[in-house]
Amino acid sequence: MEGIGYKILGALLTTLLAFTVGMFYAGFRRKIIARIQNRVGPPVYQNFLDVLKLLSKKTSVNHGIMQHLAPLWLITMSVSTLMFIPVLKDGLFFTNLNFSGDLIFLLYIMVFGPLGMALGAGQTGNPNSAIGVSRGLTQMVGFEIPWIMAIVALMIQYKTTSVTGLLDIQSQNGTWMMFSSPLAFIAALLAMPGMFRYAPFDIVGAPAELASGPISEFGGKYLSTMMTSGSIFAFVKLTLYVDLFMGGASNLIELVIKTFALYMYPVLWGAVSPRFRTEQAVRYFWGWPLFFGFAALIYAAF
Amino acid sequence: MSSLVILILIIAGFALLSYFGHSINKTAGNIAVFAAAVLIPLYWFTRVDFSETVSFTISGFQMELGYNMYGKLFSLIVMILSPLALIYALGYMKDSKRTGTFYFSFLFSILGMTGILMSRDFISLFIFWEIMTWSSYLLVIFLGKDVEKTGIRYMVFSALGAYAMFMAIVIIHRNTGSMMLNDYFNAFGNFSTGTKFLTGILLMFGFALKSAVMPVHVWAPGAYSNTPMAYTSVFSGALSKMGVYGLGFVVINLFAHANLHFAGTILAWLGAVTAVLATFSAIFQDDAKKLLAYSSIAQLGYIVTGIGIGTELSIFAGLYLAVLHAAFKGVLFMAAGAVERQAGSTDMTEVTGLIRKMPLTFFASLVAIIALAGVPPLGGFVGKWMLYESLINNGNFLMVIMIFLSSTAAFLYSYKFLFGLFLGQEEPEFENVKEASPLMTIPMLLLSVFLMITGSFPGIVFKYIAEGMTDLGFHDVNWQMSVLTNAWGDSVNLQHVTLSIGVVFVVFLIFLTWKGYKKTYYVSTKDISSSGEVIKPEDNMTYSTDFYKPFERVLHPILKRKIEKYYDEFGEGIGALFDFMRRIYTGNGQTYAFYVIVFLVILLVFSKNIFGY
Amino acid sequence: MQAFLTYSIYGTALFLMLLGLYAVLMKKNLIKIVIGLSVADSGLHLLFVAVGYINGGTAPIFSPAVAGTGTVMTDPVPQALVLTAIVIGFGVTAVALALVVRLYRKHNTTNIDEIKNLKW
Amino acid sequence: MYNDKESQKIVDIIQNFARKHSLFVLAYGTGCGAIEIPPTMTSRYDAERFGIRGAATPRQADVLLITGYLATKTLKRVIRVYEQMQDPKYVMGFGSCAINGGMYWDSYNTINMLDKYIPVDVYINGCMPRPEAVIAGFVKLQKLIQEGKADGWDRYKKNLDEYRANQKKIITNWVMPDFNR
Amino acid sequence: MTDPVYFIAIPLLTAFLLPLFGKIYKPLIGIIPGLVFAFTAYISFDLYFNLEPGKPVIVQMAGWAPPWGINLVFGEFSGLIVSLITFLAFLVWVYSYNFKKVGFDNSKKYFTLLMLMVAGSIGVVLTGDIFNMFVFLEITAISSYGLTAFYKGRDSAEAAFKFLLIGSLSSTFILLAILLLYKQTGTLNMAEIAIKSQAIDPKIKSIIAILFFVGFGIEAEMFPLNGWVPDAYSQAPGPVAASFASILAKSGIYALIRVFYTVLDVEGIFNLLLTAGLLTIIFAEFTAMRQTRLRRMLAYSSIGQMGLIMVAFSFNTKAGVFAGLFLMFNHAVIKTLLFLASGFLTYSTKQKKIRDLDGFGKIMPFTSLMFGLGAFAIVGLPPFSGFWGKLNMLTATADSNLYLVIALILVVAVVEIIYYFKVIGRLYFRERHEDVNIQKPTWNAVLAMSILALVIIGVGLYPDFITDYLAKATNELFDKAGYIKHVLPSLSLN
Repeated sequence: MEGIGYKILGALLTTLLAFTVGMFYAGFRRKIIARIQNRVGPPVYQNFLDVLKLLSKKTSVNHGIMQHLAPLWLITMSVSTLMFIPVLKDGLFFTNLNFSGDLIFLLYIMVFGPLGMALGAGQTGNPNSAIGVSRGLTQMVGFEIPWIMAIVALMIQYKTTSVTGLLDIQSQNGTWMMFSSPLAFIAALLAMPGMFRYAPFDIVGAPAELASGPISEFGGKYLSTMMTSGSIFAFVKLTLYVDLFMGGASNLIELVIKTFALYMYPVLWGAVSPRFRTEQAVRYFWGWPLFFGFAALIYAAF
Repeated sequence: MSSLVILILIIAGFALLSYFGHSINKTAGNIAVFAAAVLIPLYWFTRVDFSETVSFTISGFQMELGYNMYGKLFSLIVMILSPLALIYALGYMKDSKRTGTFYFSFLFSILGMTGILMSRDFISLFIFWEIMTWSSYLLVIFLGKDVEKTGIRYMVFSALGAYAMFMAIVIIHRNTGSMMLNDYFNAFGNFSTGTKFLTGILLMFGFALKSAVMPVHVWAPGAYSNTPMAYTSVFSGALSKMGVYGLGFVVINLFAHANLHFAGTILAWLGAVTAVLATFSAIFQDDAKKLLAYSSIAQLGYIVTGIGIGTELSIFAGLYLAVLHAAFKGVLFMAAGAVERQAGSTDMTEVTGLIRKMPLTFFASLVAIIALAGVPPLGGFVGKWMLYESLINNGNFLMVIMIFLSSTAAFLYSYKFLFGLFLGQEEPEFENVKEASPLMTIPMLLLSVFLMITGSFPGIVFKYIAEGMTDLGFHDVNWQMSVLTNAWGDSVNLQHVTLSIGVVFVVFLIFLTWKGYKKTYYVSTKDISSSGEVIKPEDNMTYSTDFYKPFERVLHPILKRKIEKYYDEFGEGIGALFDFMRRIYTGNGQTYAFYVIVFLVILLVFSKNIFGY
Repeated sequence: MQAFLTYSIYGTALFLMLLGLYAVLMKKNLIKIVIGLSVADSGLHLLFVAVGYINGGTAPIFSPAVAGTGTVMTDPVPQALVLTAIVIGFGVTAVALALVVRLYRKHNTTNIDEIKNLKW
Repeated sequence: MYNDKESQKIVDIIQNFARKHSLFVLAYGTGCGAIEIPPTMTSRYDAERFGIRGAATPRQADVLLITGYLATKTLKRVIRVYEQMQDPKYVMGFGSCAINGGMYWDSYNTINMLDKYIPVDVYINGCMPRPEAVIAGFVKLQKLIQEGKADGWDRYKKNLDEYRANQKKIITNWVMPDFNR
Repeated sequence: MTDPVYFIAIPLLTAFLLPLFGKIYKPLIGIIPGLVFAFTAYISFDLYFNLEPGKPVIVQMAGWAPPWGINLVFGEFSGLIVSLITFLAFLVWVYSYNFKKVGFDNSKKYFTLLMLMVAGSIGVVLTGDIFNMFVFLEITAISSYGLTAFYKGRDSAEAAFKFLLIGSLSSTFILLAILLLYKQTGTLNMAEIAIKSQAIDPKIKSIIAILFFVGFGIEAEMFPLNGWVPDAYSQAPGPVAASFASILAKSGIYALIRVFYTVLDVEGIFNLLLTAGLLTIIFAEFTAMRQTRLRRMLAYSSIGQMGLIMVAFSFNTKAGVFAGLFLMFNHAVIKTLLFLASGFLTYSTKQKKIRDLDGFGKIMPFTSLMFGLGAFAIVGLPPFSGFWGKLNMLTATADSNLYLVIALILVVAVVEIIYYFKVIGRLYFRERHEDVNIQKPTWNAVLAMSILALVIIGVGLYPDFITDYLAKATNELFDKAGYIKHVLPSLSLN
């Protein structure tokens, strides 16, 4: 407890870090996909430009208060979640509030944003938005289950529900959980692309079918806020995975390496995949991932 | 006279008063109802002596009324929710007919609930239980829709539950010679195994039925959605909690203390299954009322699971969820009622875009939905968290997954409710819809304020729960005003949560609103990007039919088996059997004479067996 | 011989009762059913009287002449009962016949199988 | 002010830099030119190098491509889409049809001069222009943006009456929401 | 003035004199029965409340002392039943005082028969002589045939004929049983038979018991002897059906109980009674559920209630008898109310179908309310009197360790709820589609129904109004030695 000044500074730094890293990761993703498609691709800082451009739009429209608030919910969720995740194991600035929340809390606060976003999308009255929301929520039911199974398996196995607790156990045992409970890791990993909503799980946005789905009525400052939130949230998810399964990180370099390595998995998968239909996606998540989840649970319980 | 008896008499008096008031004229009746809504809780909060007991003997049965802290907790729900619902009803039922009957039954069901919670013996418990049942039955069929199906189904299932309890009660009386609850709990350990199971399971069945647990939930969707919404808030919020109340003391006082934990576990499993299947059903409802009804069943499933597990934290979670469910389901049913009254329908495929017409109702439902979905930083999260933690601490991993599945799927219907009624395109059809009268909005808003406060300071509810749990044998339950802790010592600090979310929210709110404020335009919901096509006002582009079709395709194997169908087939089979049985009354006098002779001859032939000489 | 007589009376009574019952159960005509009831009643009455009869007894009339002579008297009670029973039987038969008349007027038949508007 | 070349502030320079390097294109495939868009975006010509990417809805888009002839029926939609886009927004006219009607110059149901109805920032000549030409057009647009000269959206607002009059001449049954910026 | 003889004498006498009164002044036909019923009710209450504990009032007819003479026993048990019967008879009169379908010409017959029936029933309950009981039962039966066949327009003759056919069989069996009993014991006095019955050959005794069982069972609506019941109840006038339920059936069950508890000493009969009672409940209630006509439904329900009473009495325990008495009280009061209310509800409908009652709650608020109240009470919902009966019944069952019977009774109660609440749902929560010319209840009908409703609610709220009396009656029934001692002071049970 270094005092409130450090806290605020730490929070700002964490947010900035998450934003920067997330943006660059998104840029890398575009670049990588471009290279896979034998293109040059945009520069890696392209996403910064996009956000800046959107922010510099002179006008913006909304269809009502919920649409106005929708990006707000998203970014509130991303930043708040970030506050409760141990970014580094024991840094001065990056601990934030991670002692006062646990995994279940994280799981729940992570849906706060999508739900608010969905409300905003609903208010626009655009049928594409509503369809996108319907698909997105359905897909969420799909991937949450194996993901939760993996987490519950960890929690039951190590008798703690807090992320810091799990981190401590990993550093005590000297092994990562992706090795000590591999089944849970597999289940979580299989559920991961759904969380990132990259192909083949990009059924929510699906530009060709739904005209970008829920965000189809958002432009200008709203869209830029949402992109910011998205990049922060990508970082949040990656950090959470790293904390849970890869022993966390003790410095920023390690963090970046681990998260980037992890990030490559959905990106590369997505780069070469077509798109699932909604029910196919759910069936996928309730197939092998669920099996591994069950296996992990049984492994953890007995 | 004792304050408890006076309380009962006051409620009964107000019931009669509002009935006769309404038969004179509406104003007089409404004044009586309003007085009831104010005075009954006032009396309860200020004058009722909770340490008092009243004993009396009727028809040779000793009976006793008196509060314990556990009953007081549930009374709190009744005494806060019901007056609000009554006030709401004043607005909701303004133009209805037969309001006298409505308020009479309403107040009588309050009387039943109040009585149940102060009964210290089975007879008065059962009496008040039945009063509650028939008064709610009158309200279920009040609107005259589906009387044959829903009404009879409700009554039959209620009767089944009540009579299961009745049977348990008489068996208990036969074994203990007393009707006191405490005598039963004390003697339970000495019963033979068969009696233990018989009484325990019968009681459990009775209570579980009221809390709409899975195989016997079929009465609930129809009953909840058919009742006038002013009452449904109480029906789902408070009345179903009577089952939870009973389950609480049965599971804890009996099974936990007699080491029959598996009975509680079975109950918990049933609760979890209920939660999942009811949630799936709720997702595909097109009527907001039906959706809320199924959602109620699912939520009760969580509560029952919490109670059934029987650890300290899980019961704490169950009771907390019970309180919260009363609040948010109260708001939601009230909101559905307000929409029904103002817009004329709650069909989510028809009604759209009421957010700007009914902002207060929308706000209240938004808060309630967030609480229902269990998303921080509102009160619902606290209960969900405690439930999960208790299950995880207990190692019930499969149950955790089911509850998680259910509450994740709950986002679907939560969203559908808000989207279907309030969001989407604003239609000229609903151009003239006005916000509901203050009589209706104020109760909703009060309850949503409560939900917001419990998000950061659930301790105000914890206090009563901890008190109540002393009567279940859990002394010194730890609770803090705004920190949640599980059995492994992991905790969530809700003030930090609220603070962090609040700060971020406010910062970005200011940024987002201030940035380009003058150049931010409001456009109507008809102005959407649709490949340049101009949408005419009468075109409804809202996507609300088959909203979750893909999910329905996924769940088809589960959903195609409806348990209602089995019940209906059973009912038809029984009916056919009865029809066959009554053929015995052929209508031919000679046949009847023949029966007489045959009966006589049979008796004479078997007289040796009968009389054993 | 005496015993035979007694039993033959019993037998006759029983036969009459069974005959009556047979008529009640098997005959389809309302009138025959009523007759059957009467016959069964008669058998019962006969049985009553037979039970009360004591071998060699005189009429059960107390008078100074018989008092104290040790004369065996038949039991008076069954005879009194039979009188009552006959009256009742008569009343029932009368009501029954009245009903038969009304039934015939309504249904134009006296077949009991066809008179079953009320059933189930 | 900021689109005045002489007096660009540092903020405007940054903003214009971002704008020029991040062009979200609403590919509104009106005529035969729509077929030129895919090769422009994909591996061979890879327009994404310049930060150009597709946008699905007008709310998110910066650039409206009019790819070829414009039927009067389509004009209504184009106007609607254009008005739904957020400022600043740019229009590129493809090929000779958009410039002067091209081979359809005397057709009864196509318009001849796009600029009469919506302000065009960049024309690309050709019938149809090849992807190289399209990219050249984009580069030209980027240059204009950087200089603050791509001010079609401003012209449209200032001369709305004139544009409306022209539009209404073509579109006889005018049932459109007001453009109220 | 307060002498049990008047119970029987006065109604019998006035019944036959009624035509004469009618000649004098026509309205007397309506008024005189009322006076008679009021008088009988008055004396029965007077006698009953002044009864010394454990000391029944015993009247010897014509000065002959028992066992030779016929005697009337007005004890705590029989007094209770008589009070109930006279009270309900009075209410039935109040209800039917100016019942529209009973014109003046007909009312002569109607009231004559009604008084005969009531007198007969009172006689059955009071008499201490077994043959006398038979005679009174026949009086009741014959007058009931008449009452059943009262309406000319309907199928009442058919119902009456069935009733008569089975009733005659019943009387034959009872008479045969009495004959055998007399043959064995040489006496007709019930107290004396009770003493001597232990000596009877068990084989013969069992035959006697079975004959009585079947004979009285017919009056008590036992399955499968109850084919006449639905027809008679549905075809008789409304108040008559009410009095069948409250008076005729009660005298039947009373006779059954008296014979098996006091007179005959047979243990095995109680199991038989239990079985028969359960069968009665099952068949009656299940049949009732599928009825489409209101009156028939009520009739079957009535049979079911009687079955329940039989079950209660079959336990042969004090708790059982107490519960049985409570149920008898409830059944008498509530079924009367239901039949009285249904009389007006189905007044103008030809078919008397349940579905014709849609929306009557609004058209006939009072009658519907009364019917609803009765329905609530009869299915045993608190706080009405039916609940306490059911509660006592079930505790008694549990005390006899018959858990399955409890389950069965409760399942049947669910069935009962279904069909009663169907009617209530139609009455109150359906819209009326076509107009119907209804018969508003007359003031006296309102009065009669209100009194019954008040009794139901009063007892429901505070059952101790009657429990003391029921408990006393129970004790008296079990005090066989006391009964014998009081009737035959000279003899006593060895």
